[in-house]
Amino acid sequence: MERKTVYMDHAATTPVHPSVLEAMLPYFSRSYGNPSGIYGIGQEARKAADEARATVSSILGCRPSEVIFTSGGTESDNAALKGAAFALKEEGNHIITSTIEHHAVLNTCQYLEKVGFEVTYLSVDQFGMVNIEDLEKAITDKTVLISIMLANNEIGTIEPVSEFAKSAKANAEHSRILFHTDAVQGASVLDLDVDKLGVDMLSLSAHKFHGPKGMGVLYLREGTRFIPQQTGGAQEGNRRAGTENVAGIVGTAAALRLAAENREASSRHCQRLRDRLIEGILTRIEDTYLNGHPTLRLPNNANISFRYVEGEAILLNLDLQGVSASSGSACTAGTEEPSHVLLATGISPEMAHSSLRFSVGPANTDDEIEYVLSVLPGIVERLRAMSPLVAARERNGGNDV
Amino acid sequence: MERKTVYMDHAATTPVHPSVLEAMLPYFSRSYGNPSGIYGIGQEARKAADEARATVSSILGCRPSEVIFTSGGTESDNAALKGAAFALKEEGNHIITSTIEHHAVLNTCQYLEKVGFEVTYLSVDQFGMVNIEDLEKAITDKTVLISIMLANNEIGTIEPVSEFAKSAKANAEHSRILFHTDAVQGASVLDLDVDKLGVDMLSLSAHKFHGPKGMGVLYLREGTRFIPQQTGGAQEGNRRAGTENVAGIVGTAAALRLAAENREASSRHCQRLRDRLIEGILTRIEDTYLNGHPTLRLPNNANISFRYVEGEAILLNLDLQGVSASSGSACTAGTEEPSHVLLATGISPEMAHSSLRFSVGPANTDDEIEYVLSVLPGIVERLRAMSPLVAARERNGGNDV
Amino acid sequence: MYSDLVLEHFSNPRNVGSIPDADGVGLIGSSICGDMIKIFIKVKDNRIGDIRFQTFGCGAAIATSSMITEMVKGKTMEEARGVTNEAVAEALGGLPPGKMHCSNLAADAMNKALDDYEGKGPRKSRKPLIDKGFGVRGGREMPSEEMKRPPER
Amino acid sequence: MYSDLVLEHFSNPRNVGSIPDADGVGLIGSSICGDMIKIFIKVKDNRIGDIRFQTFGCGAAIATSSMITEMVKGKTMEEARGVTNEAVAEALGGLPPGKMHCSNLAADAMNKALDDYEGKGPRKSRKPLIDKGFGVRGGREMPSEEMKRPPER
Ligand SMILES: Cc1ncc(COP(=O)(O)O)c(C=O)c1O
Ligand SMILES: Cc1ncc(COP(=O)(O)O)c(C=O)c1O
Repeated sequence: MERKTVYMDHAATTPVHPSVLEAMLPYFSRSYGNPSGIYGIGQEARKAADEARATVSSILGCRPSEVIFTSGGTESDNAALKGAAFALKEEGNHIITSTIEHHAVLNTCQYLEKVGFEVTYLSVDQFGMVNIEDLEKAITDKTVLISIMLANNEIGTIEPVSEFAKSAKANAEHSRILFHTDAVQGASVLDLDVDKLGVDMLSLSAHKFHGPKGMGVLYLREGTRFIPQQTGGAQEGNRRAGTENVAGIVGTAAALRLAAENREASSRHCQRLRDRLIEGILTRIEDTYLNGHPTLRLPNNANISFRYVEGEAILLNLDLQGVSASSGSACTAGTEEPSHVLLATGISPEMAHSSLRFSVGPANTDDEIEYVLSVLPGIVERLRAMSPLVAARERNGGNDV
Repeated sequence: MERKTVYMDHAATTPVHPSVLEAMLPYFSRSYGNPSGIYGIGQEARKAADEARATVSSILGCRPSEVIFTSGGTESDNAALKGAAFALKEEGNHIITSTIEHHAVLNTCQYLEKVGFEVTYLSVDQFGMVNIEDLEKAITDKTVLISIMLANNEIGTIEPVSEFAKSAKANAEHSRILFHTDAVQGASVLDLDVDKLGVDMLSLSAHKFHGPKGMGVLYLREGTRFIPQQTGGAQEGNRRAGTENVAGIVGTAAALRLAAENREASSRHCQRLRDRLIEGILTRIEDTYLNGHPTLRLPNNANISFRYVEGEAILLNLDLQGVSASSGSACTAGTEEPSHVLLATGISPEMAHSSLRFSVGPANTDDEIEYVLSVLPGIVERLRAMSPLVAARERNGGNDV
Repeated sequence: MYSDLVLEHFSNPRNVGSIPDADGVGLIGSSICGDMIKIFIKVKDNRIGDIRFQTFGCGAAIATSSMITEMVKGKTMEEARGVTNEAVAEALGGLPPGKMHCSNLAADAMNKALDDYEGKGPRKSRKPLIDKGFGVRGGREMPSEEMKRPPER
Repeated sequence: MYSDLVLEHFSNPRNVGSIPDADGVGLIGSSICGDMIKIFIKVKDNRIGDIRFQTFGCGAAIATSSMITEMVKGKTMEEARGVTNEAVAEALGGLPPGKMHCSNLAADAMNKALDDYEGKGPRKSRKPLIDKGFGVRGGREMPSEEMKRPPER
């Protein structure tokens, strides 16, 4: 008997779409040339990479030369922050970001703090929203760079990045503050037009939108001062050295085009399933709470705290029943700290530890939602039966274990 | 009629071996999980990545935890140099390298010079060899890092890295100098045992040994001080953040195993063909000269200067006849400067511009060598017929155009 | 990630529950790891008679809790003290590296129960016994009303 | 990389060769780019009668040399001077960006030939006419003996 599997961790990664893989295949063993080669298969590779760049640029609403292919969202975030900060350090050493950014941004900001930059980490409200007035107040005449994510990977909250960017540029005492957004989680559901967003830099990660792992995009607005962080050959317009991953570049473009074409239909589908899931959990299992914003959230994200039980224990049970989800962010699964994002929304460590993230995708079905809703209550019940916290609550309202 | 194609640019890149691609395929759309996920397909990915790491470590003769997967040779070189230099900058700010390194090393050294390091670039002899006495003399009590490549990508010269490493450590005034080697060109033909080499860090690039583009390896000896250059999640033992490119990692390991298994046979095969090619050219075409070392060279590398004609013009003609080779290094094909490596061996810019690199691979045949030798003389003759340099030589020995 | 034995103990934990008239109760917890283990013992003839646990925690926390109850049942006090966190992990066929420090605390909880029985700890105290207190990091303890509302359609 | 027209001129260059009794000779070269273009003209009735070139250089250098000889043949001196490097590149359907500066010097060589004819340049000089001299960077001009030896078996 085949084990039933229901994949609901699309925020962690997605399968490469078969048509994307098909687009990539010729560039492994057939048109395998180095794009720097002047001969046939080199030029085939060059042409494929150029076309991919044009595709990506048309979806971002920018020029092909403003698209840099990287090895992932993490590299894009690192390159954007360090590349801009080091380029502008004579102008000022102040950076603004938020407390709910991905570690690729947060840890890079911490690195920059060690080498002489000052970073303001804006706090968020209970829904994970950055406050525009906080942002405006944080700007000083030393501010050179702001990085606020387009949508959060854990709780799904969508930040009004275009408003932030507009306001930041209007409020800048001096000429120009660069605005970067980590759009990694937004690619398959949000508009990525860089002019509408008003950003100077934007990061994407291909494996989050059915492209290959190990591929990312950094949009870098023309004229943006930038010091390349990976030096060597002249690839990517001298902004990112290294032999081009042609198959990966082709796959990234194919996946992004697919994402753009299916954006509305896929968002609608995901949101319908997601809402069924949330409503089902909140009504069928007591003491469950939705994390993040009730409406301004990624259509595919459901992050829920199951009071009195630890997230991983639920996850393991779900996996035994064939359901894949995550607790906190996959990236921090190596550590055991409660999610910094959930803590930033003000919930207790206990509630943060009790959280689960379901992120649905285009291939999920109503039946799968029903299946999850059918197994989840039993799991939670069984775990609560062994929780010292439930016993304590029964004794005296939960304040004394 | 199908066009004949003879690929002789294996130093630029190689086709992914069919068995390598096959090993990779499951990790795109089937076992596509994020290795951080605790559920089935996440753990499948984790297992595959762990096994790949074990494979690579067994070939390098090191521990799995000393293997870091990167996005390519360029990233490995960048990470090694910056990661070590920044970690050791309190101890000393002096770095030693050679003038014939790949740009991934040279440009990174130049970057480090801008941020306060001092770099000694050791010159080479006419064969491209670094002199061990020069190296010993260059060491000061501020020296913290030495980077000398295992084999040169343009002229194929093999450097006695293990001797350099041993001598450098013996000559170090203070406790310890880190030794890095860019082994990108050596993977399919040289022994990569890190203890025999005596190195602390070693860079590989998968697409140079029939693995995928966009994948590299950085060996980092346990205990080596290192500041991660890509920050974010806890992947790669906290030394290289970013969701793992599982398919790429699996492909890298499969390709490296294949390379190790076939190393001797492949080297013998390549050397035989390569020697036929060199001998054929030097005897059949007058005024041709072999660049690099006559014997201490990569078995697959033939770098030859064709006096009076420019390399690219020959290449283009070769391509029209279906032969793929390169002039200078593919990475610098974007620029028009004569190869820094050839100039470093002391030849004139004219002779550097007249050079061609043929790098053969396991799939090349005797017939292909014969084919190249059959078309090359005509091409060179035709181009020489239109060269102002030949006309000048005929008039007065070449000293006056 | 987890060995089969860990998963087996996780799926079918032994000796879950509490002992209302326990002779010793040990509680250990850490807000960093998000694990909390409470162990109840009944002592008879200087040996551990009955033993039960309650655990809020990840797979490793539950499995180690279950495992230690099996390991010490019927043992003398001294023998029980000899069972370390490492021994528990070993008996389970190992734990993932990330789980060795944080979620491998069952033996500590067990020792606290023994302390409690022997009168070394804050015995029968009605104060919470948590080491590195839960909820010490700021934050509202009770979820807000919005969190209970399903999304608007 | 190169347009079909560039490749066509490269493969079948027009007007290759020299004119022993040329009325004007122009030479331009750059050791950075590794290109050297020499243009010979015969003038008749203030028009370019015969024209030939010799080029050491890449595909773009050869194609632009060939193209300019076609473009200026039969033109007056003034008309010939009006043909710029950009016009040559355009007539070839464009050149790759990296080739626009370095290897697109045929019009300059042409202008030097006109200068030479009009007595502006170092006419009939026996000194090399190269702008940015070849071989100025240090280095042995003649290859060493080892370079001529096939590898040992
Ligand atoms: C918001 C966000 N930024 C950055 C990243 C990093 O992307 P990658 O792991 O592909 O490098 C991720 C995912 O891990 C993410 O969700
Ligand atoms: C010696 C050497 N080092 C480093 C590199 C860089 O590798 P990659 O382009 O795969 O990043 C190359 C090849 O380009 C090389 O030949």
